Amino acid sequence: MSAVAVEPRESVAVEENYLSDHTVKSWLLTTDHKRIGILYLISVTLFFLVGGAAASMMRFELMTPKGDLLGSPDVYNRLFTTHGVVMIFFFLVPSIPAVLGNFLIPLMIGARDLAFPILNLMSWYVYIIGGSIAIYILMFGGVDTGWTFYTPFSTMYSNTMVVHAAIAVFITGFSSILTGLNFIVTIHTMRAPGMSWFRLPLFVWAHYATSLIMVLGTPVLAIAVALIAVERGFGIGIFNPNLGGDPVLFQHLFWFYSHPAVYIMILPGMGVISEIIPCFARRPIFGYRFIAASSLAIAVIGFVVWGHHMFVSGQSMYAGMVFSMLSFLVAVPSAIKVFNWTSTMYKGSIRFDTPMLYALGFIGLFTIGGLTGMMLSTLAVDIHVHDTYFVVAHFHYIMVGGAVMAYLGGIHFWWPKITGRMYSELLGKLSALTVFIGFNLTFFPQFVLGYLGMPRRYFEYASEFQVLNVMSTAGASILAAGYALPLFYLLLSLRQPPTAGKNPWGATGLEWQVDSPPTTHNFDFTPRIDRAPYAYSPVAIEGFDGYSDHGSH
Amino acid sequence: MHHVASIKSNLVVFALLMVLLLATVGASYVPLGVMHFPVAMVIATVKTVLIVLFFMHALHSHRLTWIICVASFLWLLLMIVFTIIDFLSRGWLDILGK
Amino acid sequence: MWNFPLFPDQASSHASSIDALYFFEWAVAIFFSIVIGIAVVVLAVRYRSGSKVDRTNPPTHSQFMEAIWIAIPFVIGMVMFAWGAILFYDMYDPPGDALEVSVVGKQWMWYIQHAQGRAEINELHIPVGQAVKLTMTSQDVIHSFFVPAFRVKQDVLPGRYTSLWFQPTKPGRYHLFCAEYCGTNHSVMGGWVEVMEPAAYERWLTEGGSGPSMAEEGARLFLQHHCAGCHRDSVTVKAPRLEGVYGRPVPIQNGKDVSFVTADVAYIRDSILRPKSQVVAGYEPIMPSFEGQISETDLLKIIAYIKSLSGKEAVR
Amino acid sequence: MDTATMAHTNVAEHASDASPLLLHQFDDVHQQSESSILGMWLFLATEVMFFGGLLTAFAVYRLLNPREIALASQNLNVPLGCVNTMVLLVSSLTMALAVRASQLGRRKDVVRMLLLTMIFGTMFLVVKGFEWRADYHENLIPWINFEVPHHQAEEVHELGLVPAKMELFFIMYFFMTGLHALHLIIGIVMLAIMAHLVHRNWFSGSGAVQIEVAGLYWHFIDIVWVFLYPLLYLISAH
Ligand code: HEA
Ligand code: HEA
Ligand code: HEC
Ligand code: CUA
Ligand SMILES: [Cu+2]
Repeated sequence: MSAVAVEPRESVAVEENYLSDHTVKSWLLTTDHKRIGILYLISVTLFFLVGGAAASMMRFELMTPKGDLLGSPDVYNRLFTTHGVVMIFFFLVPSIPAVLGNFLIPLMIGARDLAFPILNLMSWYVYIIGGSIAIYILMFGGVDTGWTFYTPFSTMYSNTMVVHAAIAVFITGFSSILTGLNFIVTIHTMRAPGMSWFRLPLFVWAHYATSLIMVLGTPVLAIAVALIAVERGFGIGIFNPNLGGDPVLFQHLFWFYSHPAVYIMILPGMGVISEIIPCFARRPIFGYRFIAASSLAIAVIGFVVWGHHMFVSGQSMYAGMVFSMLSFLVAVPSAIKVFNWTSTMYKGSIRFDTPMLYALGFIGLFTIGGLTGMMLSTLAVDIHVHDTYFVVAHFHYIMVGGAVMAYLGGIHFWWPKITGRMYSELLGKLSALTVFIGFNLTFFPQFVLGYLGMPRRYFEYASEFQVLNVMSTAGASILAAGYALPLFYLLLSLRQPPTAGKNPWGATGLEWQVDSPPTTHNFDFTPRIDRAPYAYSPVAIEGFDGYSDHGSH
Repeated sequence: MHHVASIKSNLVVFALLMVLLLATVGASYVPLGVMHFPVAMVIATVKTVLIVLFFMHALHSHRLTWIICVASFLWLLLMIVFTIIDFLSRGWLDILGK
Repeated sequence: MWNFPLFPDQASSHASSIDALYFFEWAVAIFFSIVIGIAVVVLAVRYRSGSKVDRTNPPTHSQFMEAIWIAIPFVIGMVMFAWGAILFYDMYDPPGDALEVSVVGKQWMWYIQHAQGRAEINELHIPVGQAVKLTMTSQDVIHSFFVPAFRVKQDVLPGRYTSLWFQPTKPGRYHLFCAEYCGTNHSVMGGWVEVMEPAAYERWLTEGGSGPSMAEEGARLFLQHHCAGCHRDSVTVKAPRLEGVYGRPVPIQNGKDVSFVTADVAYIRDSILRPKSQVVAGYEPIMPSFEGQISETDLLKIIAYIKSLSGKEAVR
Repeated sequence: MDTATMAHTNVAEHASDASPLLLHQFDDVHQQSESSILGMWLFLATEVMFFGGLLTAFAVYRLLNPREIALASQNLNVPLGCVNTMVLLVSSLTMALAVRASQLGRRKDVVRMLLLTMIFGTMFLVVKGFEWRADYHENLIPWINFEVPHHQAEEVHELGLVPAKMELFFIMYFFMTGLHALHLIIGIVMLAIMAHLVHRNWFSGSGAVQIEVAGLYWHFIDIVWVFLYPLLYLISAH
């Protein structure tokens, strides 16, 4: 089936690639999008461990109803704030875009780099500055406002390092903005000849939509936290009701960013899934155009549903109804994707390698998370479940069961490309399974707890909730083991020589035509694209016995 | 590669901007009642359109530039309108706190 | 330890209707999860690599299918929206005969005051079968009044009143939680709602020593803060009588125009704290502001007093 | 398995016909200039939302506290604001002329026009500085010395207005104009660098693209002020 005009060059394992230069300086001053992707990979992983450690301590405390294991509620309150802030702003928002997006977008569209490589490096430094402040806060006092920073608690009553936290979030926001800006420009101007919009991989479409949200949403968060810092720092009234302000206004500004931000977290994940499924089903994706368009639809409609976090906040009833209705609309494009992925398996020739297992796990868990999101956007039901563990379960289903699964799936899928190494397939499958089981055991009981009425952010809770909480904690330990596993075998794989070959999965897509690891300039020739993506054929693969080094021969 | 605007057209646009500026200031002294605010905003918008089209050369650039201009303005409007919906409609119903 | 609950008590008139909607939504969720789950498993098994099945011409798109799976979630979504919105409205629109209870949240306790006068902390005693309406505010940060067994929740905000109503249907003792994070002791800011038989409730009301009712307290405060000096006794100061004001439209001087606002709790609160922001037509703006001089709890009492005058005819 | 065919345009080949200032990731100068201009437009979209957050807050507070905001706004100096708007509009004109000169390759004119633009920008800041100084002497600065101006005290008392809400106006006022001034300062520094580089003939051509990009930013600052002026100064001039 291949139509190759030019012989692909034989790849020689020892040849120069983007990883060849080992000096620290070459890493810290690099403008290579692939190296910056690696820098992000390392830093994002560290933050995940920090957030995960906080989660582990929280789950430990919640084994007993009395607040006895961690000593004081102030410790617990700092823990969940740290967990939320770190996991959202320093792990999940940058995870897929800044690691995989950075690495892959230029490769996928046939470019030598992003449009603004120096800006790209700058966004990593900005991120690191923000992150360092976050770590500083963690070590010298902590914050206890929750990741939502609601006023007037954050501005007038908390006596923790709120101003620092606001500054950290403010700064990190700019890293996100710069990344998004870079992606949009790159996708517009740097596509190789023949790479028309409808030949773009869906991963790129998803990142395009994500970048729109980053560019248009993040500045509002920056202003919202800046106002918090000013109000608190100067002791003046901006959101203080006694001084003419309104605390609900802060909630509007905050959620104007933070609802769309949940799509910053899930859209790239959806992009990853759209790459993995056709590859392992060995057939073109079903409904390409609808999946591409639905990413944009989610990004746009996602901007006008933020009030669904505020149904019981004292928002007017009319506003509540508008926001509720629009929330149901935003489910439609998500539904389109889920159904199209499922249909892609029809008449495929499906293989179950680690990335595919993660992708299938994603579909199931995201669906449950999304459908419980529907319950939350139902006005009357949300009255009861708002700020209970039902909400906690909902968003972990989407963010951990969805986005993190997709992230791990993507890391496993592109690991051979990034490093040139294969990992142990057995351990990979084991990790996917462990994560899936541990995850459900951790978070399914929380739906029940939430409807029973256990509020979130509780250090102590009523004793009848204990059994379900113990189940959840047990699940969390399995989950932690599941996450520790890839950390172990992926690092281990680095000790082997790079033998994965250009295209171990037999995948289409430009990134699979360059060396693994790619050379610094990605392409020796300017690629010319002459067909739609995902040109797999399930029939041609009948005699296919395992993936070979050069799938195209 | 780019359309080069003549000095004359630049000056004409500038003159229009000045006229509009005087118009806003003038309008603020005319008792327009509730129309006061919309009038001021319409004039500001016209000024913006002039600057964007002529000084920033949007008139002769890509469709994409147009889309970005309109979209960012629209997004701002979206944010303001949907936030105001809440504050404006509080108390429309005879239910305390709704 | 094994007889832990999996479902909350249904102890208010809202509970069963909300649960019905909740079950409907779970039915939809389970239906779609199962449909997708089964589809994934069946397709995965049938089309696993190496199986002998027909794989020719895998379809790559279908407008028809896309239309179907746009339409179905849309329709189901709109049903959920409408159902939820109608219930939501009912849950906030109180019946006329509701028992009035005032609530003030503060770090970290609930102060609750019954119209008949009895006050309590972190407990709420109410009679079964009787609709109860809460008027709530906060003295410091945002809290949220949450009774799971009643399926009700509402944030309480500083500087503002919000409200909530429910009708308990089953005697018993139910959790009261604070559901909005409010600082160190957020998780212990709560207590119990005690739903009693009406007779027991009557007994309870009086047994606290038949203290003055909220309105009576309010009447005392009305004198103490010299409100009566203008509003009741004065012949020199022209101030409106407050009988019959509550719940009526009041003419407000608005520049040269007069507009009407309904004198609800929020209006009366504003009239006391910021009297000059809305001046009754035909009066001079001479009433002083009482901002910072009356606590939230006293304010609620004075308002209760003014409310109690609503049965009487205004002497304007 | 391939989605692409490799065409024989070699990297080395394409580099040879390029200008020395072409960055390695671009194929040609056109692509490079297009990218920078698009990048700047997107950045401006970000800026719209950045100021937008403040405008939303201001809109809400104006709706909630109309009378205090209107009264507080009367303390601003309308004529000075008007003069300043003119100054900024003139700077936009000179900026546009600088772009024109660079497109025509007249380096001298470019430098001249950029310097003029900087001068007008600085003039704006100076006037603004005087306004702020006057605000300080009139005790209008929140946190530092805010109190209700004497001539308005009676009105505030009579109408039962809340002084804190007037202070709220000034918080928003200083936040927005301060942020605007910060942008202006960044703009002036940027123009200074541009002028220097053009003077040194550092750019190929006369830096038409770079000057154009800088111009976009400058005009945006102008547009922000076009809205701030009526929103803050002209609420109740009548
Ligand atoms: C990646 C993150 C992510 C994503 C993608 C989503 C997606 C959605 N979320 Fe979620 N949400 C969060 C993260 C996320 N959420 C977080 C972090 C919070 C808590 C914040 C805090 O307070 O700390 C939250 C809270 C939250 C609330 C507020 C709850 C409360 O505090 O009271 C609501 C309310 O409406 C909501 C709704 C939704 C909806 C409708 C979607 C939709 O986009 C989901 C759409 C998907 C589907 C519907 C599934 C696929 C569809 C099908 C399989 C077809 C069948 C469908 C139908 C029949 C409708 N979310
Ligand atoms: C990307 C987002 C993300 C991710 C990945 C997670 C992951 C997890 N979360 Fe997170 N969570 C949030 C986002 C996220 N969470 C947010 C936004 C909130 C709301 C905060 C707020 O209220 O403000 C929240 C709140 C929250 C709560 C509610 C707290 C409360 O309201 O009182 C709980 C409770 O169980 C919880 C648990 C977990 C667990 C068990 C994991 C697990 O998946 C984590 C597992 C990972 C690891 C364990 C890391 C692996 C670590 C190692 C291998 C090192 C070994 C560690 C030790 C030695 C300790 N989370
Ligand atoms: C100096 C005299 C004075 C005092 C003291 C005073 N008031 Fe008033 N009050 C007025 C006048 C005059 C008005 C009508 C003009 C206005 O609305 O401001 C008024 C209006 C009101 C209204 C609105 C009535 C309506 O018809 O809408 C309420 C409610 C009220 N006062 C309550 C109180 C309470 C409670 C106190 C004490 C805590 C109090 N007043 C103290 C003079 C006074
Ligand atoms: Cu009060 Cu939480
Ligand atoms: Cu949301």
